[in-house]
Amino acid sequence: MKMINTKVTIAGVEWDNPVTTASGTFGSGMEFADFVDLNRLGAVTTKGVSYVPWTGNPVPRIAETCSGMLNAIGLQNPGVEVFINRDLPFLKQYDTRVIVNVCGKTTEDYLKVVERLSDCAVDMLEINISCPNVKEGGIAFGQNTCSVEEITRQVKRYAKQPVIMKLSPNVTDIREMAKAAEAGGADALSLINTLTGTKIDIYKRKFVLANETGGLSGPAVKPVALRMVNQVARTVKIPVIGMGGIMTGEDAIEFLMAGATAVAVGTANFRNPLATAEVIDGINDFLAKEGIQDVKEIIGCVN
Amino acid sequence: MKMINTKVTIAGVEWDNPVTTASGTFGSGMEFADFVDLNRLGAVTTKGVSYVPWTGNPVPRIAETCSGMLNAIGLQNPGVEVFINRDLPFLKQYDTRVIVNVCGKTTEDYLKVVERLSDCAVDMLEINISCPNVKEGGIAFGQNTCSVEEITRQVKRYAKQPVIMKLSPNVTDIREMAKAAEAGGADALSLINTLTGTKIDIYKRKFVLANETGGLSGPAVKPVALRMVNQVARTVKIPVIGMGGIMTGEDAIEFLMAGATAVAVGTANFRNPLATAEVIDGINDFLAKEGIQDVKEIIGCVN
Amino acid sequence: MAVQKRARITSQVQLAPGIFSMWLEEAEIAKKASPGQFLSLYCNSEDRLLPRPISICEIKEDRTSLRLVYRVAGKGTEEFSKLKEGDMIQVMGPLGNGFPMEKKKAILIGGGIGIPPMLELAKSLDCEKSIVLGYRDKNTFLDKEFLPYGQVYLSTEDGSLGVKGNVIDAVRQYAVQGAVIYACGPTPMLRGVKAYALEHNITAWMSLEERMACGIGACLACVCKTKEKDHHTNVDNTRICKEGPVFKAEAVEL
Amino acid sequence: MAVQKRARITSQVQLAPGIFSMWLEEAEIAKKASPGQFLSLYCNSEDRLLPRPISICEIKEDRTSLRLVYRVAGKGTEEFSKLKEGDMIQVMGPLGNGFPMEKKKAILIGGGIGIPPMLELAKSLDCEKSIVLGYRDKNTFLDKEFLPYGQVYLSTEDGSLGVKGNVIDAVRQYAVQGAVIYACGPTPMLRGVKAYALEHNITAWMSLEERMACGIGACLACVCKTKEKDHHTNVDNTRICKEGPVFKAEAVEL
Ligand SMILES: Cc1cc2nc3c(=O)[nH]c(=O)nc-3n(C[C@H](O)[C@H](O)[C@H](O)COP(=O)(O)OP(=O)(O)OC[C@H]3O[C@@H](n4cnc5c(N)ncnc54)[C@H](O)[C@@H]3O)c2cc1C
Ligand SMILES: Cc1cc2nc3c(=O)[nH]c(=O)nc-3n(C[C@H](O)[C@H](O)[C@H](O)COP(=O)(O)OP(=O)(O)OC[C@H]3O[C@@H](n4cnc5c(N)ncnc54)[C@H](O)[C@@H]3O)c2cc1C
Ligand SMILES: Cc1cc2nc3c(=O)[nH]c(=O)nc-3n(C[C@H](O)[C@H](O)[C@H](O)COP(=O)(O)O)c2cc1C
Ligand SMILES: Cc1cc2nc3c(=O)[nH]c(=O)nc-3n(C[C@H](O)[C@H](O)[C@H](O)COP(=O)(O)O)c2cc1C
Ligand code: FES
Ligand code: FES
Repeated sequence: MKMINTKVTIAGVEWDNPVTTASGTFGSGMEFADFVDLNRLGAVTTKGVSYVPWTGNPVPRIAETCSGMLNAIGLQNPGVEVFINRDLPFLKQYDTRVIVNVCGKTTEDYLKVVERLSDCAVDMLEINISCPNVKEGGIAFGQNTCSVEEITRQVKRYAKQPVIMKLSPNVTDIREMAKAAEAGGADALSLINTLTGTKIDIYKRKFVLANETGGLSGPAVKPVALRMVNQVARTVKIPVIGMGGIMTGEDAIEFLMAGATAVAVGTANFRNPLATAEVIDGINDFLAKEGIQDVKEIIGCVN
Repeated sequence: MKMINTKVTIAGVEWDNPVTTASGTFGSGMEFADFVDLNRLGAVTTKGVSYVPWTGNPVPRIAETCSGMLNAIGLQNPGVEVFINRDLPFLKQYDTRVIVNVCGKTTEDYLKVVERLSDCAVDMLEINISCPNVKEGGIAFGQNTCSVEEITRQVKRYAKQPVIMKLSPNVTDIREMAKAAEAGGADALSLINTLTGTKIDIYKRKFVLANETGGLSGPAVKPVALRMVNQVARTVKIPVIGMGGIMTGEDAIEFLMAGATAVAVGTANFRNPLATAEVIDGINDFLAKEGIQDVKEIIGCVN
Repeated sequence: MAVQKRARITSQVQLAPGIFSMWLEEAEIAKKASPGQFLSLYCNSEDRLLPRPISICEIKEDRTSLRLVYRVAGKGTEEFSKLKEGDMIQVMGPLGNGFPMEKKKAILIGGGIGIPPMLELAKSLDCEKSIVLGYRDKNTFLDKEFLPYGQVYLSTEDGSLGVKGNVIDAVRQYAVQGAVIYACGPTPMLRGVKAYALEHNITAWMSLEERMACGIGACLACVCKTKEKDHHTNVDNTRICKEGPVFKAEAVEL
Repeated sequence: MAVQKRARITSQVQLAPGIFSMWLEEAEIAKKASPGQFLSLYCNSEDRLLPRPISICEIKEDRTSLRLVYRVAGKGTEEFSKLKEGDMIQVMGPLGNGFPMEKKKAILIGGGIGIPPMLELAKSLDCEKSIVLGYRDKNTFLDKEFLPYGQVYLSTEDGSLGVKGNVIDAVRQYAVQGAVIYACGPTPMLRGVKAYALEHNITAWMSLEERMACGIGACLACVCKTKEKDHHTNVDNTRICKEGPVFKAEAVEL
């Protein structure tokens, strides 16, 4: 049997396989390194990094829902300096691509992080313009074509690494946002971020989350994510990283067939710390079973 | 123990209890009458009715997803004449409110159905401007504030019954749509209709649904539905009928606490033909257990 | 009238790789059931919402129990296959119309997982019967159980047993005769049966499949195209779960 | 280092209404475990994604098994309570820091479902111990099992056993003495313990609770506010699952 080729190239960056982690579900990899060999991952995408440290939202920050979860972490992070001095050196020990997820409250915030990272050993930047959990956490940018295009253009001016714009699913037409990011010069797109939702504790008569609303993720959202990834992949020429509810290799294959060049595993990490490795194994098994030599053969094959 | 009052009034129409059926999941009640005493329901909301018969989409029309399902029935229905001559007389045997869900491809289509029903024994009209499964099935109306307001205004001109506008969740800001419907003269709102999603058969390398995409419903969407119902209830003065993933009395209570005056049970009917009755029982049990005398006390209590 | 019940599993055995036979104790449904009708089986997993339609394979003579024979096709049937004697399962039924009982020399044709409903039909039909069963390979199931009810002919795709080919190849090769055909199996097989019946000008009743949500005629998920306008839908398609699953071949498009 | 394993349930018994005791056979986790640490338990239901954190109540002397005592609080713990001897459950552990073992006269305070982790602590602490257990009413659990390890004092909210009131009422009424406090229980109780410790100028270690997603320090779901900037988060909150669940009273805000 021939070796199966799982390599994919996104905006000129080659990954060993099409699997990364969804930002915010894997920290900077440190804690999961006890469970998964990080060398196996196509890329590690970090938790959102801002210029100064962010405290995040009050607790409770999460709630479980049917086949999903709500989170309102509020982009807590130690700030870009700690990230560069502690987390990045840790990640560089491994043979995997490093994607830093960037968040900000204002355009300047984003640009300062992007500029600070420009000479660091970071392979790609993912710009989170879609976090629904902090008032100025980017979703304002992500729900309007003009501001999507504008912030993309600005970020591209400062970025030395390829730029992935991460899109919000809380919009009427995701294709418009994708086109705006492409027009602004984005090198790739990732989607979906979480769908805004809520849960009520009927005995306490109040919202479960301190923040009232949170972002829905997990298998519950997979059909919506898959639809949006397919719409976007049919609309733009730049590559798409698909995510939303991927638990298994089969789920990942669905996203690849829908047109994603790579996928990210998020909430699944909480259910199973080995999820990323199992998704990679599952993709390989599927390709072997179906006699497919190169994963690129199936990308977008339903279209 | 005092009797618990579960009566609610929506746009001047009193329901015995706040539970109706979600359009399209209960036919015109006929098939479910073998399982549930229709007299027990606050109201029966019918499958979408158009002016002429509609054939709907090719099969497969449905697919199961984690804690949810996709449907692309395509609003198949026998047309308003058959509805009036066969389904309506059937429903009038029961002591329950009758809400007719109206669909159309053009504004004129909607108006013809509304006009035809104006002298019929129908208690309320629900205008579906949010079906994602037929090209002209209303979603075009439901994703734009101007057209929401305009179609509401037109329908109100012809309708003799109170008008409920049914909103699509596939929008950036549901509050804008709600305000537009209110401005157009809607008497009440119902939400959510289904979220557009898809599923791929990785072995056949094609979409599971003949229509490629379908509408996601069931417990998977409940957090999104609850968030939107809460947003809308805080925004408009007209009453809201909440739906999306209600399986139990507890789920219904969440929607009432979020601000819905009534709720609809949809996908749950497929899992359990007795679901509507069990939701009503569950609401009563909760109110009794918590010592609440009138269901109206909890409506919107989280706000 | 169909009912929804929690039924006790009184036996579960594997007949062939991936093929299971399950007996359910449910007298109320068994009393009303007839061959060609089906049950909706519900998963215990709360994340799998939709019922799985499974045909009635046998009704115990005392009308207390029902037999289902099914193939593990996905997560739902996999879950069913793991249930053990004594476990409970939520079921609704009997659903659908079932086969009409004509008193003519009959040919019963079952292909693959379309074979199970033919067994109760074979037991119930009071006439001379030929039974044609099509399998993929020598991993057959149920075939011996048909022997008391008529002449049994086999076909296998790989030729390992009976005629090599499909059920129609077997019908032709053995020159099986009859005045009415009853058939259940995959759509390509049913197309072949329909063509054969037209060619020989005999009535064919066939049981169709489609994905179902309600199982009782309310949601319009499970339609098939019809030649004429359907009395209920008022358009040219009909509900398989309610007006079917058994239709006269010429009435439906495959 | 924590591991994820499929563990066999070797016993499951009900101790009081809604309170269950379960022994898990899992040597690798048991070998590394210490009192005050916890496990993440995963549901078999695929629609319940998040782990349930449950404290280690006892570690078998031969380090092959762990005991968990838990209250049925929702759907996950209800599912656990239905598992039987021989069933398997997915677990991860040991997680968190556990209690530090000071060699001072100790007061162990447990309230309600905060009592279980005190049992292994009582067994492990090599010093004089007073044990104060608070319950809602006379439906107590585990209290007799503490008797070998020190003087046991009880409080109940309704006064049906021991001191009427909370654990601090019992500490005051019996004038329980000690140089260090270990506590686990509901937040209002911990607030009382913290105030008492401050008042008497003694160290108090307390085990906190918060909703968790990863259980291993990656997601920042489970933070509590800290007095000083945390070394890891670089802000004034800290991860309960990783730096905790046991904290020095004065270091955290309740
Ligand atoms: C009237 C009727 C009678 C049937 N009788 C039998 C029988 O006796 N024995 C048997 O093995 N199979 C029978 N089938 C097919 C059986 O319903 C499917 O194999 C089964 O639903 C697959 O469920 P799953 O969860 O294992 O598969 P999944 O693919 O996980 O199911 C996902 C969804 O698709 C539906 N689905 C998938 N395949 C089919 C199918 N072929 N037909 C209808 N729905 C499908 C499921 O019900 C479920 O809602 C019958 C189908 C119909 C319509
Ligand atoms: C470090 C730690 C140790 C614990 N030790 C024990 C113990 O030994 N015995 C015991 O009975 N309970 C203990 N708990 C509480 C226990 O985790 C919850 O009661 C349990 O998770 C409830 O799950 P459920 O599915 O029954 O409830 P549901 O309300 O259905 O759970 C929904 C979600 O909320 C989470 N959740 C609900 N309540 C709590 C809570 N109090 N703390 C954390 N998460 C919660 C669940 O984990 C789940 O993700 C501990 C909690 C923590 C944080
Ligand atoms: C706890 C949690 C934290 C998250 N934090 C971030 C974040 O910091 N930046 C970001 O772009 N997305 C964040 N996300 C969104 C995920 O990266 C991902 O887009 C989403 O969860 C959908 O994928 P999933 O269903 O596989 O989890 C977070 C999600 C979760 C569940
Ligand atoms: C099979 C099916 C058919 C539906 N048909 C209609 C329809 O005809 N008109 C309409 O307004 N909504 C229709 N809906 C949407 C439901 O009325 C409801 O808004 C949605 O399913 C969310 O509720 P649920 O999660 O409880 O099902 C349909 C939903 C399903 C699942
Ligand atoms: S499955 Fe609903 S109409 Fe047949
Ligand atoms: S639960 Fe994820 S950091 Fe504690």
